[in-house]
Order: sequence, then structure tokens, then C-alpha cells
Amino acid sequence: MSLDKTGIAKRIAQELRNGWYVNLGIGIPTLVANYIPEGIEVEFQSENGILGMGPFPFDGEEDADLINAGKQTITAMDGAVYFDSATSFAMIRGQHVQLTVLGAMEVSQDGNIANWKIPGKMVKGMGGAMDLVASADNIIVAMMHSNKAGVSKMLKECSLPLTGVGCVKKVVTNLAVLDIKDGKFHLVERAPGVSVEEIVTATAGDLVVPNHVPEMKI
Amino acid sequence: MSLDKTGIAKRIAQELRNGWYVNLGIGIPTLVANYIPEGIEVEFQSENGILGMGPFPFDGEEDADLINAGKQTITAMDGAVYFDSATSFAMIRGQHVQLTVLGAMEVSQDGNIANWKIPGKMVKGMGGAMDLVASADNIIVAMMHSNKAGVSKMLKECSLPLTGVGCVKKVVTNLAVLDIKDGKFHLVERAPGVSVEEIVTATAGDLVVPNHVPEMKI
Amino acid sequence: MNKVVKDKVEGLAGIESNMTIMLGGFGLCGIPENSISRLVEMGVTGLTCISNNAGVDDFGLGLLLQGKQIKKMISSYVGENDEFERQMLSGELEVDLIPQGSLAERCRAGGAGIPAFFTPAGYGTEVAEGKEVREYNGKPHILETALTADFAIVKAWKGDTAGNLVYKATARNFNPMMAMAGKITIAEVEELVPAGELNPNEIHTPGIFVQRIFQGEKFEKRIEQRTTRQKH
Amino acid sequence: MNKVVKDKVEGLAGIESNMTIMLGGFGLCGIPENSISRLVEMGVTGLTCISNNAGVDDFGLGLLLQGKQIKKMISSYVGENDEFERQMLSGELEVDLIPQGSLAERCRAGGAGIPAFFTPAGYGTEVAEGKEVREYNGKPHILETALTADFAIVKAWKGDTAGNLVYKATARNFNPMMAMAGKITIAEVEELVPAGELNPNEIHTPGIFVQRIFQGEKFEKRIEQRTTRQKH
Repeated sequence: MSLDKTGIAKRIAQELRNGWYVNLGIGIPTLVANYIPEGIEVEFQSENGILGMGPFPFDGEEDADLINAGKQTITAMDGAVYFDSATSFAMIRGQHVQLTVLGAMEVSQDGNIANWKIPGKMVKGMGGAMDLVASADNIIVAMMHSNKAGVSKMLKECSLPLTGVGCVKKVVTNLAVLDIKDGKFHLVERAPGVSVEEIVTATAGDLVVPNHVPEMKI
Repeated sequence: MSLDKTGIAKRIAQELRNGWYVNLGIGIPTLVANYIPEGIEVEFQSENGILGMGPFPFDGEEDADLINAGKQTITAMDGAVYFDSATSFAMIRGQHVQLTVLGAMEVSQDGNIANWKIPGKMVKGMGGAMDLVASADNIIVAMMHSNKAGVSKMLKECSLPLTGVGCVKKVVTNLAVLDIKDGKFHLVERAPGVSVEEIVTATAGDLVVPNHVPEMKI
Repeated sequence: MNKVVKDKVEGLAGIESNMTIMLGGFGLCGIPENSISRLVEMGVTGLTCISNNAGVDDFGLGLLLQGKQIKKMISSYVGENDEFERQMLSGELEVDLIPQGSLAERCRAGGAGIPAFFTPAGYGTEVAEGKEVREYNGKPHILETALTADFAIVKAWKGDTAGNLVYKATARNFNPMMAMAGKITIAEVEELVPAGELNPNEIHTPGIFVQRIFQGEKFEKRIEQRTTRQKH
Repeated sequence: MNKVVKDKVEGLAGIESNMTIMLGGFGLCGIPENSISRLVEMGVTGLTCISNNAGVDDFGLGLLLQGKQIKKMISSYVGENDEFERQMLSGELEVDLIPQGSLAERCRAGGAGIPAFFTPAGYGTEVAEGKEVREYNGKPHILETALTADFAIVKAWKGDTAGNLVYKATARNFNPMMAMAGKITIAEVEELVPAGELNPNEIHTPGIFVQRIFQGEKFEKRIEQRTTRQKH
């Protein structure tokens, strides 16, 4: 049984390490904040200008001047700080943020990622994604293994305009955890109840499968 | 009778225009702040991080955390603001400061200036001077026309290591006001009681002298 | 150094068709609402707008899009706006999409007299097309140039008569860099106080960057994504 | 995210001879006094120090110069220090003099992941020797590269346990940029408060840039040029 979005978020949350500053993209990545493992303290950076982002405000306590990069109303934790966009990307580009989690439309086996444009159809813009993927040493992509039409998003080469090249090292999907190295996908874990065959079938790029593929613990 | 340092400062103060932000260097330039013409409002920037610099503090009210670029204790006017060094030079480099007044060891007729180093003898460093002269559109040099040995500081070419090239457009000395254009000094005004001949003699560079040279009004 | 102008009418005087204008804000947060409404009233057209986003259909820069006042948008993210997408896909609207960090840094550079800088963002993508690539620390970087504007319009929480500005929370975003990069910078503020009332240690934008300041008539401060939780 | 260390001993642990260290301050204003005294105690030598100034003979970085702990100084202005001048002119001390604005911007760039940028400062002078020149807006600019350090040591007025810092008046100067540019950044503060006590809108250096923070034992805060006027 493949994971739902919450499951993907829970699995990614296991990658968090104590003391990390973390930038979570819109969508599944945002959910990661809800599943921080016990004993782990991290601080969330939102690129529109807050470090120490807290949970959504209580009903009636929203502040139009306090939002995250997804334009959602939020709160600030004790020890939070606000800053301008140049400083925000100084943090990101200067590699002061230890982990970036973001979504993707496509990922290729050489670590390329596409998530900002479908020529002639959809052009929302890259927002901060190009800065994030070009800068961060540690990027995890959170996405469904295939699109709604059942076509694999784990490719030999991306077909859509790129967001960044050679930058993705780990992907967590509804089916599996994959590492990217040496120009190939490497199967690391499979979702509970998902067979290696299912993952192989759903992966269009080259996939290295070890003899033993452990099941995720969620 | 040539001007003293105060006289030079008074003459330069006449160049101030309402609403200008002004950076004053160490030495004679600092004195300019004492002679702002009536009806003129300017604000002083000191490159170590204050805009709206006020007079020296009263005895006993010095604050070690509030100094100017000459490391002197100062005060802050109403409307003052503190900022970091990068922001300070963003103001300077970005040409938000309308006038820079600084001292010099030598000035040449093509607008070059030297004021930071005497090889083998004195190396204090350029501080902010290189940024100031390379950035400002409007630079006035305040200096004595000749050095203590009587050697002209207004030269065909600077002999000392340069601080900036082609940047000085006006010099106010103890003897005269000179403009620099077309690769020559141009005599604009003479100090009260100083003859054109004295100025010609004290100027080693090419000097254009008009028929009538008015006396400064101080 | 009094920078105060009476209102948005006086504040935006001199803005003409075909000019380049920077506008602060992220989404609808920290946008200069009063000035945008004035731009609608003025009816200037052919504008090049530099702004991280393009508003929503009926608020923010969306209002200028409705009136076809914008010729070109320079932004990082332009979703949530159907009219924008329609004009862009039909070719009526020129769009230059820039990585958000590069947009912020290019505005800062414009204000700081830095004409160009290298950044890793966008290397290997269409953003890098035609741009110089150079390797630093074993990583390719592209050369990006500074952005400036005829007018920058920013929105602050508090401002003083000398033009010093304080922003609130994440409404700060692009406002400080854009304030630096305008040939003329206009600030609309929620509260205008006499010089000396703001703590000089707590000012975000020094008044030297601001040429005109006025207190906005009315701030709707619309929320784009109202997300809340229940009290237990 | 607790960044607190006990004292200067714990704060400066790991600094070794021949490392590159950035130190905040302008003249003697805003310098990390307690950390400098600890560097003297530690006796580390062969240091490359990046600091706008070099202290005076018996205070600030002058103390490290007395003990010949510094191999190289990267600064913009080094007057007011006889021992410095002696070591430099005799060739004992390497000195790299950098325009002040370029120094500030190079530190910021180091912290911000900008490996290089163009600036007009120093064009046509010996500072430009060997550097690439390019014309922008009709004016020549030189390419300057980022500066980083093994350790950056900064001094703030107040700090919280999360490493957020607030500076006072002109003691801010180079501290914020250097805080960004250290691989490890150490902050000594006059007052250390729990996270949540500083207003998040008024913080100058976000805690993300600071790895260790401690409250200094004692701040002499020596004044270099005491200038005053009489009350009338």
C-alpha cells in the first residue's frame, strides 16, 4: 500500500537532525513540520522572511503581516526573527540552511529537477526554488512517484524546463526512498507493503536495486 | 592672507545645498559641520554607521558605542539612524550621498587624488576613501595648497599611490577654489588678500586663470 | 530633512506611462495598496513592474493588470492570478521570471552601486541563457546584473518625517531592497511620526533611501490564504 | 535551538594557530574584547585576522600584535598603532589593505553565497592590480571576491539563547556581515536573554548565523577619541 501525502511527510521528518534550520516548500513539504521526531529540535525558515515559524494561528488571531512563503497565515515561535528577502536568500545561498524539502514535477537520475513551468500551459514561476536547489547541499524532494495519468516522474532526463541541475540527492515518494548518485537512482527503502517490482515499474530512469530493500518504518 | 583650516571649512560650507546627505572626512572636512549656512538643512553620514550625526556630547555624556568614522564620540540628531558597514557603503556606492568632502596629500590636474599611503614611510590604509571617491559624483577636496616644506600639492601627476582616478572636480585650499576639468586646474576664487600670482606659484599643475578672479566671500 | 508629502496624489506625482516601477510586497503582504489604487486612478500604461508577485485578480497588481496598464512584469512567482496567466499566454504581457533570491539581490545591488554579481541560482536552466558562467568553489555560477527603477514604491508599518521606515513582521520582504533601488522612492506608511520618535537602533530603512513619504488613507491588508487552527 | 556556551573559554574552543579569523568592530567600538583577551591567553599564533582596524597598542587587536600572534592582517585602516606600523614596515607582518566598503561587502558576500561582485572602489589604484576590470554604466568597476573565515567573532549588545543579536548604535558596524561569513560564528554579548525576549522585528543578526553565544565577563569599552563640548 503506497503512502499518502502524510506518510511521505512522516518519512521525511525522520531525516531531520537536531539543531538544523529547515526550509519547507509548499505542499507535502509543509506537512513535515507536523511530524518532528521526539528529542529533535529544528527551526523552520520561510523565504519570505521568518526564521522560527510556528503553527497556524488560532481562529481570529490571524495577522495579515505574518505569513509564510505559501502566503498562509502563521505564528512565530519564541526566538523567531523577521528579515528582508535579501537576507533570507543570503541564508539560503550562503548554505546556512541545513535542509531543503520541496516538491517536483520531474526528477532525473542525474539529480536534475523540474518544478516551475509547463511550456505553453502553466507558468507560475520558480519563486525561491532555483535559489534553494542551487544552494543547498541537502535537498530532499517530496513527490508522488508518478503523475495522475500514471506516468513516472522519476526519469532518465527531465522533459520540462529545469529548476536546477545535479542537485537532488534524495527523493521520498509514495512508493519509495531513492538516493541519487553516480547518475542513477538507488532504491533505499520501499513503502510499507509496496513491492520492489512496483517501484521498478514506476521508475522510468535507471534504478539500482540492492538485494535487500528494507521497508520504511513510519 | 591665506585661509586657516576654519576658513577652508567655511568656504566649503557654502557649497552645501538644502536636503543633501553629506559625508565629511577626517580633519578639515569635519569642521564644515560647524558652518552650515542659514536656511540650509543637511544630514551628515559617517561611514561607520550613522546618518544624522550631531555635535560632540556634553562632558560626561560620551557613549563608547556612539562614534564617528574619526573614532570621536558624537551624538545623534532627531531622525538619526544606525546601520551596519555594508549598508553604509551601499549608501555611498549607490550614490545616495550627495556630497563627499575629504582631505588629500596630492591632487592632480586630471582629478586624481592620493591620500592614503607614503611608500616605505606611512601606511595607514585607505579606510573608506577609495569607496567614497570612486562612487560620489560630487567630491570636494579640502587641503592646504602646499605641504609643510612648501611643495605644491596641486600637481600635473600624483607621485604617491592613488586613492582614485579622475574623480575630483573641486578643490578648496588655503589659497583658492579650483575646479578641475579638461585635464587642467581652473582658478575660480582666491582667498581674501591672496594674489593670483601667489596661487600660480603654488600650483605645480597646469592652471587656467581667467581675466577676473573674484575673492572668496567668507 | 522633511520628506512628507500630503497624500497618494502628491506622493505619486511624476509617474508616467512607460516607466519602470518597483513595488514591494510578497503576495498581498506588505504591498503599497494606496499607491496601487492611485496608479489605477492615474491611468498610466505601458508600465514595467518589478515585483515579486503580481497580486490576485482583484487586488494588488492584479488591479493594474485588469486595466492593461502593465506592459511587462519582472517577478519570481505569478501564480494565483488568472488574468495574468491569460495575458501572458496570449502574449499581451511580457514576463521576465527571475529566481526570488536573485530578484532580491539584484534590487539590493541596484541600490548599493554593485552593477553585477555571481550567484549559483539558475545555472543550467533557461534563466542562465546568454549569461556568463564562472566556476567558484568548484560550483558554476552565473553573472546577474543590478536592477533599478524610475520609481520604487514601498509600504512600511511606521515611518518618520525624515523617511526612516520600520516594517512589521513578514511585511518587510522586498520593501527594504526596493527602497534602495528607486531613483525616486515613495513610502506609504500606516503611521507617520515626527523625526526622533523612532528608535534609531530599530529602523529598517534609513531615510536616505526615501524621497517621499505619506500616511496611507486606508489599508485593507487582504489575506491570501487564511489558515487557522481551533483552540482546544 | 540553544547556542549558549558557558564563557569565553568554551566559546573560543577549537581556534587553532594559522587559522583565519574575522573580528567585528570599528576602531575600538564594538570589538569582542573578551574573546580577544581569550585569544591572548590561548597563545594561538600565525593568525590571519580580518578586521577593519588593528586596535591600538595596548587594546583590541593591538594585544595580539604585541604577542606576535598575527601573521597577516586584512583591514581598511591601521593607523593609531605604532607596533603595527613597526611590524608592517619591517616585513614581520603581512598586510592586505582593502577599501572599507569592499571589505564590508566582501564579508557580506562570503556569508550570502555570492562568490564575487563588481565595485568601482579602487579602480585605477594598486588595489585593482591583477583584478578584472569591466565597464558598467560608463564607469570602470573591478571584480572583488568573497571573504570567509574559520571563525568569526562578533560583539553584540544583547543576544538571546537562540543566537539572535541586537547591536547598539555605531557598535554595529562590521559585526553583522562578519557574523554571516564565519564557518563558526561566536558572539559575545553584554546581556544574554532567553529566546523570546527580543522583539523579532528588532533583531539585527538572525540566530541562524551564530553557532555559539556567551555573555562577556567584563566590557571596558575604551574610547579612542574622547571629544566633548561644555554645557553653556
